[in-house]
Amino acid sequence: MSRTDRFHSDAEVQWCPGCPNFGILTALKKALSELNQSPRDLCLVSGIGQAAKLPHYLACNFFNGLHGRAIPTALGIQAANPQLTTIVTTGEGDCYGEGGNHLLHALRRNPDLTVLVHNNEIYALTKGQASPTTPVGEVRGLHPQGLDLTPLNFPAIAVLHDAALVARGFAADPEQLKTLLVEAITTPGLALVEVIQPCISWNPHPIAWYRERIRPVPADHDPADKVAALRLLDSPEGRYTVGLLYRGRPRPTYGDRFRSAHGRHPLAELAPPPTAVVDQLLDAFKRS
Amino acid sequence: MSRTDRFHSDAEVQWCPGCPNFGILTALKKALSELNQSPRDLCLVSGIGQAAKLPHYLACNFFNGLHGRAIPTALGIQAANPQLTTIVTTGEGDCYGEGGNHLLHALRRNPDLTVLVHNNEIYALTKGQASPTTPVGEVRGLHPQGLDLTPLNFPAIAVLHDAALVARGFAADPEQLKTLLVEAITTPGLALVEVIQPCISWNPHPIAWYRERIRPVPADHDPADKVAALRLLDSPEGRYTVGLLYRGRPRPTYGDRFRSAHGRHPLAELAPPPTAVVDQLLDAFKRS
Amino acid sequence: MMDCNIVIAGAAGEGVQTVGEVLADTLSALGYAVFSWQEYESRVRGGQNSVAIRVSEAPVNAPVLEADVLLPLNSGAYQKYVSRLNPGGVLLAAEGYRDPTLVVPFREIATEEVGLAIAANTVAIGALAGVLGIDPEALERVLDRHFQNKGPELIEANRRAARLGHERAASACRLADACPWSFPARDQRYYLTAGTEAIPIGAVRAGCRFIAAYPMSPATGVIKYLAKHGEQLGIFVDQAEDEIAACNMAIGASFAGSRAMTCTSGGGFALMVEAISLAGMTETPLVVLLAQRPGPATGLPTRTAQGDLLFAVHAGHGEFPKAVLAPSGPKEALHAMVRAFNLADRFQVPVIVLSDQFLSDARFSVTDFELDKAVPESFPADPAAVSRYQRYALTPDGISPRLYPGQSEHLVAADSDEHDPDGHITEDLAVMVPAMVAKRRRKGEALQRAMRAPEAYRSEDADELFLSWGSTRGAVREAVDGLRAEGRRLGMIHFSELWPLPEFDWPTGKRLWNVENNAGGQLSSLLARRYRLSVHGSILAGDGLPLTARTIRRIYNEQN
Amino acid sequence: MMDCNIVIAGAAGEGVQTVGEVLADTLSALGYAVFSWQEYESRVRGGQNSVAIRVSEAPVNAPVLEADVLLPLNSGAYQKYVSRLNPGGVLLAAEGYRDPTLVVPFREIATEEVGLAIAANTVAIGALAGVLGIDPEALERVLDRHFQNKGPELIEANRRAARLGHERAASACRLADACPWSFPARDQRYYLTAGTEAIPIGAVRAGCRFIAAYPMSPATGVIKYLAKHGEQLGIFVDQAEDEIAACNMAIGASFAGSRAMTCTSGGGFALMVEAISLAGMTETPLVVLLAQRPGPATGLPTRTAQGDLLFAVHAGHGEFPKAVLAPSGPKEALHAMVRAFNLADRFQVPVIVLSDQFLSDARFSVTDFELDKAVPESFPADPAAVSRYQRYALTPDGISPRLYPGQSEHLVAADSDEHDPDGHITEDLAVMVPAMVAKRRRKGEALQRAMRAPEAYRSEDADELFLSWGSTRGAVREAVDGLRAEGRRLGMIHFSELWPLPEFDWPTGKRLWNVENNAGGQLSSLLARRYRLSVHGSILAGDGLPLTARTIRRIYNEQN
Ligand SMILES: Cc1ncc(C[n+]2csc(CCOP(=O)(O)OP(=O)(O)O)c2C)c(N)n1
Ligand SMILES: Cc1ncc(C[n+]2csc(CCOP(=O)(O)OP(=O)(O)O)c2C)c(N)n1
Ligand code: SF4
Ligand code: SF4
Ligand SMILES: [Mg+2]
Ligand SMILES: [Mg+2]
Repeated sequence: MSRTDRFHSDAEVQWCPGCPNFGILTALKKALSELNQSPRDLCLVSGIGQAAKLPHYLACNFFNGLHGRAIPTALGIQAANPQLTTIVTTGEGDCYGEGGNHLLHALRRNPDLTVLVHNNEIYALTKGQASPTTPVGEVRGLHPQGLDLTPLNFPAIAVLHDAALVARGFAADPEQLKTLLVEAITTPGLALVEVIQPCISWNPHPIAWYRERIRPVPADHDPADKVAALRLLDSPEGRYTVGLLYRGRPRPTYGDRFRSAHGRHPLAELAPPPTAVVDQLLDAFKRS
Repeated sequence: MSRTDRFHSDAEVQWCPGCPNFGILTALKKALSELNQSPRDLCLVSGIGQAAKLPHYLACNFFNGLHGRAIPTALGIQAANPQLTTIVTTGEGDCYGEGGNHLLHALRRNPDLTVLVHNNEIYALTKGQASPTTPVGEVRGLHPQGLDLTPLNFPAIAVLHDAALVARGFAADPEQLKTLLVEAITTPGLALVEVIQPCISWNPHPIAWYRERIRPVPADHDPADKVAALRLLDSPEGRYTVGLLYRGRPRPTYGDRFRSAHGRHPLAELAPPPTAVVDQLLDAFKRS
Repeated sequence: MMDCNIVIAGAAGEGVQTVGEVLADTLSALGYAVFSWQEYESRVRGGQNSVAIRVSEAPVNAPVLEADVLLPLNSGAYQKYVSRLNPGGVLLAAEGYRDPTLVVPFREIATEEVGLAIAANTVAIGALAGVLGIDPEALERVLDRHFQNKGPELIEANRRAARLGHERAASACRLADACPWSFPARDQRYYLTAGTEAIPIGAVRAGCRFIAAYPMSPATGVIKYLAKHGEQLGIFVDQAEDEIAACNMAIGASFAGSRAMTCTSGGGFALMVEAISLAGMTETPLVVLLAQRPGPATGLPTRTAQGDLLFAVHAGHGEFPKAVLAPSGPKEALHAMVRAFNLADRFQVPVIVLSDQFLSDARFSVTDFELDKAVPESFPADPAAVSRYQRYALTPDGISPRLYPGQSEHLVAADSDEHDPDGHITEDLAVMVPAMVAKRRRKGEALQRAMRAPEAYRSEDADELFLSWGSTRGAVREAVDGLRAEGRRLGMIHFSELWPLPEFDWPTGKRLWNVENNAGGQLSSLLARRYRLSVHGSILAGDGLPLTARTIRRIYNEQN
Repeated sequence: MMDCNIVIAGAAGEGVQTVGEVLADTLSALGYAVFSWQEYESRVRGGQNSVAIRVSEAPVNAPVLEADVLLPLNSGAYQKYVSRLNPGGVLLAAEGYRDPTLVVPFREIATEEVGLAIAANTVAIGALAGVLGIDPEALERVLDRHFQNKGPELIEANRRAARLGHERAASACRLADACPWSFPARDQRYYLTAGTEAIPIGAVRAGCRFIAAYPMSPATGVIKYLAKHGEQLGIFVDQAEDEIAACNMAIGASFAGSRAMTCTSGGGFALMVEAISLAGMTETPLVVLLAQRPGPATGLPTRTAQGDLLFAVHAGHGEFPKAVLAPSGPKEALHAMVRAFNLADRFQVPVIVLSDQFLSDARFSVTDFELDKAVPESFPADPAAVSRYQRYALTPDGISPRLYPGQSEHLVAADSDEHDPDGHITEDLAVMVPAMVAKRRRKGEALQRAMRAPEAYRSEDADELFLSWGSTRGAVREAVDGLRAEGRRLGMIHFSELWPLPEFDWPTGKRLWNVENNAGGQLSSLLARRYRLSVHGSILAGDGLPLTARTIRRIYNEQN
């Protein structure tokens, strides 16, 4: 069995033929293979959307939960079993829209998660409505006069809050994406990897349109330079810049304190405390 | 009746005597008086928390809604009646915690709202738990070993997303706060005014501690300079910097397109459409 | 009576919907009562979906699974749907999947004879028309309109494609002597409308001026319709960041004097539950359209169910009055929306309107929408008549005068905490709190008196009654008629207004059956709660498809 | 039997709680069965709050409003609470609010005789002890512990303050011949525990390893307790950004194999409803502690109610099994938590445990927690016994083997969409969807069989039965006893396990009364739904205070 085959899943893929999500799936499988990840210790967590169907399409443990709620679910999984490689696969609607508050607050916790955001700038599964990254002016189902909301810049928010890693890839370039994913997965702490993923069913531009506009991070960009990363992301070219954008200084990750006291075993392996411990807790309520 | 008296409310104030929230209330009343605001055309919107009780304490229309949900409620009010001066009075728990997603997405809409965030760095009403701005290491009810989450920097997020105005005041300096509020209320678009409001019941530091640390925005700070504002807010001193931090370039505000077609009347004044209009909509479903 | 059911099946993106739409439009234009409904997978391409078009002279508006004519657009569709073909029914396809098949090679004809591969579906439409004996010119008129923005060349090509399909199918029919149908033009015109259109039009009729919602199948169509027409009609539309925002925005708009609504499905509704309680406490009118789909959780996003009745009735923490309506078809849906806004305004309560995917997507034939019976009523207070305004003044029926902020000198306060008549927070447990609890109860009792009794159908001489609600009405009526024809003395009691349930004189001595498209028998639970009623048997489904008369009859007969 | 109720009242921040706690601890240390409960406003300073301490020889654990001894700490407190003072009761205060008052000028004594103004409350505690005839040394031991971290000087000053208060009150009592009480040390020790402590200890007992919650009164104490002890006990605690996150985090942790819970009150629970449906669909064990307070919306944040029973039972869109428990006191709460985790694990369902502010804050005297009857049970599958693992394997009772990710070579999948046994999305409406719907129903039936029947109290020879649930148990029992003493043949049927309601042989021919601390009579609705039961009358409250036996008897007698 080849390394990528190890991740083969029998589930029928429900994406449109030719969807760039396939590129993301390929890149993820390759990255995991390169890391010698076993499906057994891998856990994918997703919400609802086209992107969120990904966990079905590779061999892994997975929790395909509610729209917008992948991150809290992943945090619970992380807390309960830090030995799992936990990856959130989500769409920008899932993660920046319905679930925006969770990503924001995940940045505070710095969990050892990779958050892989398939950004197709629309709500694809529900037929192409505007999402939090849809460009101003675009005509969408609920915006027949063109969108009059400005997009959210979550990669910049992540930089601002010292995320462990912020990167952007392009679904049609699985090789680079694989490299970024390897970095992201091996970086302790929260790694946000946004992927430009042009939807071929609802998006106004073909993949080639994106290919023309995509620029690598400037050669002299220092990922440790926060202001430079913010400047880049806030610039008009920022939207199409791919590569490693930012690497935050190492800081404690979610649950570190707990783990240093109790080890990295799954919580499932801890037996309920002996009766004596509970008796002791209760004894505090006997007055003398 | 003096100008501030016009805003007198009979409701019993439920804040602790000496709470800096009184300073915010004073500053707000002064700003409104200076602007010659009539209570009739004023609408305060709040969630739940100590801060969120403010609307009860001045004469105005108000909606004291759910914890975290002041902003969407205010958006609905704005949409229905843009002639009201709508101000959100909220705590940082209400607005950055439970309601974080709404502030984030309000930045996209640029509604003509002033969002006045009483930041006491804790959940005061529920007895002093950590909030999204509590400093790392502080011991709080649910963090007996000290907080291990980094704070959110919402003023910086607002700058990043080109808020119309971002300012910070100090509750113990109602004069400056009044000036900032006058600016904020008269600025079209979303104005975020964060106020340092040390809680005297649960906060570890006395007001004087804050007074020592508070610094005005540097004299040479250009509020139009986004990168400078981000740098300032991200710096260690940023937390205690007060004054006008940022002023975004003017851009359309929430509902502008609708208003340019339908005027600024309250929606309440529009009668239901005549039967003929409905008939016409239905006629589209008769095939020929 | 003529009654023909045509099923078109194929993958998402293959054109099933277009084929169905053109055929339905053509038959409707010819003066027939068309009923069409669709079922589809939750994906943008692939899978297998179907549209069923039932044609008759007078509206039946009830779904049938079994096909008189089946048109599968690919072999997978053939395999999945062939079992639905009635004995003696016609299989029309591009290939000879089985014998007999009326083979019309759509793609080949399109490529070789029309010179336009993408016209294959138009060939198929033409072929369908040929099978059904539809006048090709009637079809052409509909097609022309369909392609009107595509330029004369494409119009011409499609005409040609349709004609070729028609000819080929008609001659194949003649050869096989297999197609007994014909649809001569009739002097009748029905509205052919889906719930997802009638519901927003009802909101327009009611004077709704604000909608905020987050996309969720099968509710999205409602806000989409209003977005499309909102700019012109003066309806403020906001796609919210989440359902919590959507519901609180609608409450804000309503507080500020606008008729306001939101729409969603079960999962999104779950997120609105806290705000529904807020509307209850602040006494803010609110209309929530809850388009049901099978749960729990994400469930089957594009399927239908009646699984959220008890959830809707009990939505919200604490105790407060609310109303739950469940229209059965587009006409009732339009009326229910007006009724919902009227009830919400009159009693200052949240009103939940239950639809479902079936009602949303199915197109019903409606003779007359009777707009004169769906009239918006508002219940404004007169600012001049009030001296000291109290938003929550204690009144005999619990309904306080409602003004909106900025309307007059009177300041308007709303509070989610327990409050006094002025809207200020109270902790006066001795007097004020019980007074406010009692006020809300009185309002609930007044609301209950205003609710409408269920509809009775052939119930007078019945020995047995089917109890039903919402979108299953058509199927249940058809089942009643069918079983009557078999000699069973059956009737129907159908609920379109479900909460609070009004006083109702239950006929005694009849066997009761609840008929519901869910697995739990939720109506029967509600009737047990309200009337201590026990049913004799349950006819339940919950497989994601609409209930049909045939299914109802089968389950009934199995239990008899 | 001795039965004395002491009420201490004053503003928030004035020390009401401390005074009450020290007194309760002292009486408990002397071997008495103490029951104390508090009611307070939603503010940090000011307002008027009270603590009531009921003392007896054997546990009664039921609240009484009326005071035998009232200690108001300020004149507002006097005004608000004096009507509660029993005829012949003792008013102890710093001022002569009325005649007779036992006046002990706490502040003056503290300032002038102790030289420490803040010791005024200790003077008051001493005075209370004096009124009650409590041995000052017993009080001193408790006080010493209370001030143990404050240094010897403060300890000494407080001793002095207590002694001075004691002497002054005791001599005033003698003068007035007003204080009949004495509390000699007894050879008995009760646990004096509040729900907010027993609930998390129950979670610890059950083996809960993860809690995420967002602060909300009156639930915060549960996570606070676990946060305090979590580091030492190995319980992972997370204060979430909102309730939605909290509930989904708990589900994630549970999926990954940890016993996990969350806690909240009505408004926060409303936000969790979607995730409860998720737990239902993914069959993930989940325990949610719902500490009720009066709604709707924000309601009365620090008050008590039983207003969320129907909401909890019907929480979540779609149809799926869940359990709802409602313990009546700390001991039952500890047991209910263990039971909740056991049921959640065994049936792989969400379990909601209903408490309320009263149960959370009140301190009950418990003789023995009987930990041997509250034993965690787990239902793990054996990875080695499975060849091809299917998370949602179809089984006779609907319960599938549960493994956790990383546990073995078997991959574990969970899906919020309708799924096949492997956990993959299905749209197979013909076979798989009905199979999964039926699987969840079977599981619900199995769960129903496992639920416990209600408790019967003096019901056998009763003509009338009080039907009650949750935290009102103590008051209802006391009311039954009281009415029995008046010659009424009353009994009680008390529910601690509310959903699904098991088979139960209802005694016939008895008059039924539902007794609930809500305005809607929610239990009676549930019993009507489940058993077609009709009650003769309702004894309801819903003013934010706990139900007391006296209130129950009053309302009962009014209706007789
Ligand atoms: C609570 C809730 N609201 C709405 C939906 C409907 N819904 C499903 S996916 C989706 C949008 C997904 O967008 P995105 O995350 O960008 O994924 P994409 O399909 O574009 O890959 C929506 C709105 C839902 N399932 N649940
Ligand atoms: C849905 C919901 N969750 C939790 C609460 C409880 N709650 C009320 S106020 C509050 C925190 C308020 O913090 P903040 O906004 O900072 O206001 P402050 O009291 O500090 O002024 C919380 C958690 C609630 N009312 N509703
Ligand atoms: S709709 Fe778009 S995003 Fe979804 S599968 Fe198809 S191409 Fe991909
Ligand atoms: S608790 Fe703190 S924030 Fe609240 S009123 Fe008192 S001092 Fe002010
Ligand atoms: Mg997307
Ligand atoms: Mg705060």
